Amino acid sequence: MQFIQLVVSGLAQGCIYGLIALGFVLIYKATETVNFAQGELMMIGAFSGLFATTVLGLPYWLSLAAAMIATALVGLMIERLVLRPILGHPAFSIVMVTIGIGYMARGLVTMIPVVGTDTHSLPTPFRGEVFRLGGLVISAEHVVVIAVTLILCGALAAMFRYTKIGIAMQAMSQNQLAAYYMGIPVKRFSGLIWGISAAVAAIAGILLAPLTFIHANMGFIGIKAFPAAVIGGFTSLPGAIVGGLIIGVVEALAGFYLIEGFKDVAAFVVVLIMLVVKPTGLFGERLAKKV
Amino acid sequence: MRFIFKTRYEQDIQLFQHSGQVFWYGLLAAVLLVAPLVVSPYVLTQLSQVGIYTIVAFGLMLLAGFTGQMSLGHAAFLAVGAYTEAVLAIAGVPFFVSMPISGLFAAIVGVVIGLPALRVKGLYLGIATLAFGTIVEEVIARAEHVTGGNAGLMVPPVKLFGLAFADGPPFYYLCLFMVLCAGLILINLLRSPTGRAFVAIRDSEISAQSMGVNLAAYKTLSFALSAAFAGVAGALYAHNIRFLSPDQFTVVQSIELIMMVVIGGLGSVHGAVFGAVFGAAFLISLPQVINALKPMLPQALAEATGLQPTIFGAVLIVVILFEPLGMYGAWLKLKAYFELFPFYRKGMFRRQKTFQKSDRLK
Amino acid sequence: MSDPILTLANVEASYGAVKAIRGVSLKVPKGAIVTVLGANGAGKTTILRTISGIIDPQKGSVTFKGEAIERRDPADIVRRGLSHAPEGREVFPLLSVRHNLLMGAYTRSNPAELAEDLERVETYFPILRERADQDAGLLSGGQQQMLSIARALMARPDLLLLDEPSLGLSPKLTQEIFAIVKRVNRERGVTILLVEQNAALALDTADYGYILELGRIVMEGPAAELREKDDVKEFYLGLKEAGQRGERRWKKKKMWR
Amino acid sequence: QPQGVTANQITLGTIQDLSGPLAAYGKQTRNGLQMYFDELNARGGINNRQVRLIVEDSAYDPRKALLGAQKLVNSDRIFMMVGHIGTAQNMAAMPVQFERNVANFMPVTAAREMYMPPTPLKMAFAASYYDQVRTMLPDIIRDKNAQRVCVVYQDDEFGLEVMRGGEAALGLVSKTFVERATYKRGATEFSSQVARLKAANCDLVLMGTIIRETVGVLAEARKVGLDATFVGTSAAYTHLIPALGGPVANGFYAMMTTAHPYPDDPDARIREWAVRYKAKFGEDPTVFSAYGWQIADSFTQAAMKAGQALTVEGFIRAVETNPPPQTPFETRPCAISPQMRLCNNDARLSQVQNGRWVVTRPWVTGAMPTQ
Amino acid sequence: MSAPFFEADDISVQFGGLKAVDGVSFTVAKGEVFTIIGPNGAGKTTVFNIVSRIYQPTSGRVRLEGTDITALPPHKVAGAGIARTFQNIELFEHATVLQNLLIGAHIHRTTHPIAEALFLPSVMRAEVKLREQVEEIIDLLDLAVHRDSMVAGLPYGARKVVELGRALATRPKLLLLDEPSSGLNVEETEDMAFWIQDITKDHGITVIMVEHDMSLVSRVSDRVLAMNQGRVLATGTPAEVQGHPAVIEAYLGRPAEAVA
Ligand SMILES: Nc1ncnc2c1ncn2[C@@H]1O[C@H](COP(=O)(O)OP(=O)(O)OP(=O)(O)O)[C@@H](O)[C@H]1O
Ligand SMILES: Nc1ncnc2c1ncn2[C@@H]1O[C@H](COP(=O)(O)OP(=O)(O)OP(=O)(O)O)[C@@H](O)[C@H]1O
Ligand SMILES: [Mg+2]
Ligand SMILES: [Mg+2]
Repeated sequence: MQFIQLVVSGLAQGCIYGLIALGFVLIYKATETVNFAQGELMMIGAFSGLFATTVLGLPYWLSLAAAMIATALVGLMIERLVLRPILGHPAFSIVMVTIGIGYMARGLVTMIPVVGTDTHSLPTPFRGEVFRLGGLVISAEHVVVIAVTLILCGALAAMFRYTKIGIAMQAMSQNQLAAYYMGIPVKRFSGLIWGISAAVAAIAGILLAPLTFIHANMGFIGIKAFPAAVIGGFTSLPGAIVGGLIIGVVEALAGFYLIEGFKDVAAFVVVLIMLVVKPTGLFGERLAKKV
Repeated sequence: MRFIFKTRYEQDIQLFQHSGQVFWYGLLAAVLLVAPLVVSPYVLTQLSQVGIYTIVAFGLMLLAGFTGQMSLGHAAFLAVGAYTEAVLAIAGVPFFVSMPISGLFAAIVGVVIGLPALRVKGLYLGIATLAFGTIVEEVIARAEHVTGGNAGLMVPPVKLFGLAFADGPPFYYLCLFMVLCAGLILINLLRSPTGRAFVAIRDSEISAQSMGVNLAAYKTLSFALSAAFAGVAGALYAHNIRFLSPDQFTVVQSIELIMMVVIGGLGSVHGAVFGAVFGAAFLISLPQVINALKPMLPQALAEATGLQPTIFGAVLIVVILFEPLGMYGAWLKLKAYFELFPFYRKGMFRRQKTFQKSDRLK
Repeated sequence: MSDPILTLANVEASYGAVKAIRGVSLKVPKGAIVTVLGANGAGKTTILRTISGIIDPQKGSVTFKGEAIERRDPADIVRRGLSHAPEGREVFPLLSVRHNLLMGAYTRSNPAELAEDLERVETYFPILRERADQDAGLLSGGQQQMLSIARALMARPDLLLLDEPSLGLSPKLTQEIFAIVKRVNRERGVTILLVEQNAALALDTADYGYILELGRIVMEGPAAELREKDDVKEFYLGLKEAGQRGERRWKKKKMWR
Repeated sequence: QPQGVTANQITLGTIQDLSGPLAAYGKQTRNGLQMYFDELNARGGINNRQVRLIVEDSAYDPRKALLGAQKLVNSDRIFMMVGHIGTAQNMAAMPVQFERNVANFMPVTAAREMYMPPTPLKMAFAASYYDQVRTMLPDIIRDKNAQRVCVVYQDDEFGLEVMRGGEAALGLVSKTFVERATYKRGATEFSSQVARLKAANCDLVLMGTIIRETVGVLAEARKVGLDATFVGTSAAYTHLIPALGGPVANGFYAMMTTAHPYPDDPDARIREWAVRYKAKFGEDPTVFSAYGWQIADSFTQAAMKAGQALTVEGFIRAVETNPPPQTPFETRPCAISPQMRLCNNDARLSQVQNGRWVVTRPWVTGAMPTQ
Repeated sequence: MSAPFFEADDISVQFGGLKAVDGVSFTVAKGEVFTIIGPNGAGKTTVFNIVSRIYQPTSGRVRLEGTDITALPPHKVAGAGIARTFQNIELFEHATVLQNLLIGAHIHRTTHPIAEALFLPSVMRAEVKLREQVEEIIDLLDLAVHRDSMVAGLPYGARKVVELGRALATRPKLLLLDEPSSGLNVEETEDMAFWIQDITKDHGITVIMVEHDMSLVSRVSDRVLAMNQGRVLATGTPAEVQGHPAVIEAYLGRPAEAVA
């Protein structure tokens, strides 16, 4: 029983990692950039949601929508202002720019008087509710996270697999030059994917708010979502979720059964083992260059 | 641009290609040598810190820039060097013994961390090193008996031949000397077969292999060397900061170390040297510059929390946006401008369209 | 000649400080096949890249269907009806062959036409149907070349730029490619700008030719006329007396060292 | 004259976290300090000297704290460091300060190292976490008749101090911890820790936690139905606990020294002070604002007493002769002596009741720690 | 009798269900130019990849001068005396031509990394010697104009030549050339023909080449092997193979002259 409860808690937490990892995978799949500002986008999303509920007084689900739109706009703006000009440059430079964006986002949020440095909670309709099933408990927050994660993942994966836009985005990440030759609007798609990924980040931020609260540094949880994405292969959306679940469960079990401190590095140990056993992750593509 | 007639092969191989380089290196050396006479002790400590970071940057240039292996865990090597040095110094081991041991120990850890590099590339390697870095940080925090754990560890001043090299000029010159040695080693390696093998691995693993380059051996060597640089820097770091705690060596720190290399910019062999110096100077001086500018800002802004990361991020973005080749790239343009004056053409450095190509297949 | 679909006037382009083409002017009449011949590094590829907006010209103008297209977004140019099978194939290595072909038709949306074109190119190159689900990066060199050409055809362009289409293809396929080029030109009225090392085949196929040396156009004329010129015969068709070549083999010793 | 003191100015330094995890506290402490000195300067300063406060940002990183300290001490040449936040940060900075005879006046951290081993340049203002717990926990255990005492703590120096204090306290009542669980700073998820506590059937849980972690643990405990008494230290005594935790926080105890200055405090002086604070900074004060204010006040009283010829030694002598605090906050008398560099070792206990902190056990005088 | 200089003995490789190379055997004598032709996707490059150990054959052995090299790790192949070029050009893009060639000479390095770090005089001497050897290749292939250019900026044809140079810099016994003339015009193809002949005649290097230009094939090859769908179609002199009906059917299309 104890064990199953731990696994359930781990799965719930894992979904959160997976949800954030989705954002990483989205941007990577379309632009082959690792977005180090993903966590900060999430934070911006959470603050937008906070603004929508407390200042504008919108109901929860409306504020979620408002936050998604606002954060998507932020994503679009970031792309337009700082990523577009270096589109096509080596991935490394772009990664560095996203790190810069992360710094700025954190700094700017803390600069907002009163609000920025504080920790806030977001009122939710399901706060504190728990579901009991036999001896197992799972909180409503987690149930919502799990549901939303699965739906989002399914929808986005379908987009990449079946829609022309989705395939074109993969194409442009593999060979940008050829994408231009095909008439794929690389620049517009770069903006689009940043918008989508920012909206996903907003969802993550708002769903996370009851669990971790809203504050300027909440984005650091992204560091844990990284391994989740890698375990899944970094190019697979379902992989990101599976990776997140694995890390969540391992953490929960390690925290209970293993020596102190192991819980904190469990994610990283798992990812290392994964990379040694299967270097491209669980669902990563085979990467052999043919000469 | 300068045109050099070469009459002997040695000319191509020698340390300096032309008198211009000798001049700039000479100028840099002269400025650094007289620095203690003119600057305040505080600035001198900062200069030492720049020197220390320069050594780390050398190692990172070698690894990331020339071998093409990403490391997001370099703070771990710095930590290993620093803690080794601290523990040995506390035990009374003289510096000229403890410092090489610190470097060596970091190199050994580097080999271990380099092992996944044999199987994974690019992004995956980045994550693998990040994971290792986090684990090393945790190990240091846990090994309380040796490292003092999270409570931290005080480090005594450097002892060299019975003399105490506390802060101030002696320690500064020690750092300077180490930078010089490290720089020479870097340049020497890069202009010999080892350096070329690194470049080969970076550009095409398949053909490097077909040319007889043992990928495993050279990748491991590159990690070991880079870690050794960081380890030696860590030894100096321990004495400069004099208080070590695990949270000085986090992922964030690793990323800031990488930042140095990007900001500094990679170029030729000498580009790596200057890039490292620029990058390290940038990383250390930016907070100082921001502080210096504070009085000029409106009060509300100057006192705002989060001002520093905001500016830091903004500067980072601006540098990459306007000078993707880093500060060394900017320097080259400036130099070309003056050398060609008045024949400088406007479009000469106009940026071309560039297209990203997947490095998933390499 | 009918009115040109593409006009380059005095175009100059460079890579950093290296000037690759200098003052190139050329016209491609609607419905024609025009070829550009030139030695290695003459700048043929650069001309094609400039046309499709991959590099921006420093001077001069590029007019396509009466509109200036220089310094535009390459994707935008493609949407105006231009398609480019580039040097180096540039397939999407991790997409399936079928998806590669569909990407070729990215700018189009009529599903019936698309299916028809897919059918057509897969008939041209049956291997592409056979390997429809394989990652394009795992095809052999020549197969990738076929894919690259087929993909360009999938766009149903008004103007098709072909950069060395026969590169790496078997002799049999080389002939077939040129037959296909002629066919799409004749049957579908696609205008073609062709760059090719195999000058004999290129001149056989083309209506009009330009000869490029060191980034400059040095000769132009109807293909049939060019074929008869002595210089062209010697340097591009390889038809010359045996003795003439001998001296090029004299080994130059360098003063270096 | 010592560094940082001129005919008409005294330069002080402080290092706060202005952009890191504790940015909220850092800012509030700075505000408290700044407000006091601004008002003081308007009144004419200390013996006709204006006070200038230079603030450095450590982002809660000891390395940055060290660099900040080097700058303040060597470059800005401050007279004294006041209200520096963070244990590791202070540990990193103190050697640099002491080398230049710059005292560390009342850092905002309750670690024993802030006054031990005693040196003249260390002056601390309130009971350490260790002593808070050691002094108060046995009483609480007796009150609640707790049998199975557990601890959950942040695995850094702060958390360890709480845990050690708990061990000492349990020793006094002949008990040991039934279960210990730790987490890493910044953790957001506590299911496995709480699962451990639950599996051990704890009925009292000592919490070496700060804000979010406190609420996180409380929420998880409630979720899985762990019904125990939860007791934190002054690190968890902040209005944010009820604000973030909502109903989950009700019933949570925390040890504390200075009380949270509610804008509707029964004490008119505190209400008035809170109004001034809000007018200046646009937000309600917190207990950290009060810390800042108190520290500035203690400094000022001592410096006034030290007289016109202000020196470090003169200042220390003045501190040791107990200048009375002038704050509206209910503050305990300060008795720093050459052997004991801590004002007092007293603490109280508060509980969250209906979303508000209420003092439930008045001052307990802690035994002064032995060296 | 002694073992043949080079021998591929019944090699096969399979990718999923596809038999890319299916029981191919052939031998090459020392000093020979041996050409493999075949339609696209016949498995020619795959044969090279097996020889240079990029692919692991599912069955069969490869021997050089009687020694089995089938189990050699890939980086030891160059040391065994086999160098190759790549069909799609795999140069070190961000290095100069000179550096590319020097990397080619990597297996002939004589210095230790520690000596190199200190740049002892011995390192300088070794470097100068390496340079002398590489300069000879630069002379032979007429690469002097490109010596200090970055490979990334070279035209296609020049890269082909650099790749040849880099392979030569390993001082191989056996050289594998994958479509050396693709992308070259007639004149440059002619140069290539001369170089191949020089390489075999003057330097005694054995060449195995994959090529589609039948005029070049006829000119330089001693023997030709035709493949189709992973299997051997025919072997013999260039004329024999070009006259083989199956080869004409699968590969040449019409009589060879029409294409050349
Ligand atoms: N990326 C580049 N950077 C610098 N110079 C370049 C670059 N690409 C081409 N060049 C230079 O531009 C000139 C023209 O090159 P281009 O590729 O257009 O030649 P080409 O006629 O297509 O040759 P080939 O027949 O070999 O394909 C050459 O001198 C080449 O060195
Ligand atoms: N790594 C691989 N995975 C799957 N299939 C492969 C792989 N490598 C080669 N193939 C397949 O094997 C067959 C032979 O390929 P190979 O490259 O040897 O052809 P080739 O004879 O060199 O053709 P070309 O003349 O076009 O270069 C092709 O059908 C190719 O798709
Ligand atoms: Mg070309
Ligand atoms: Mg091939």
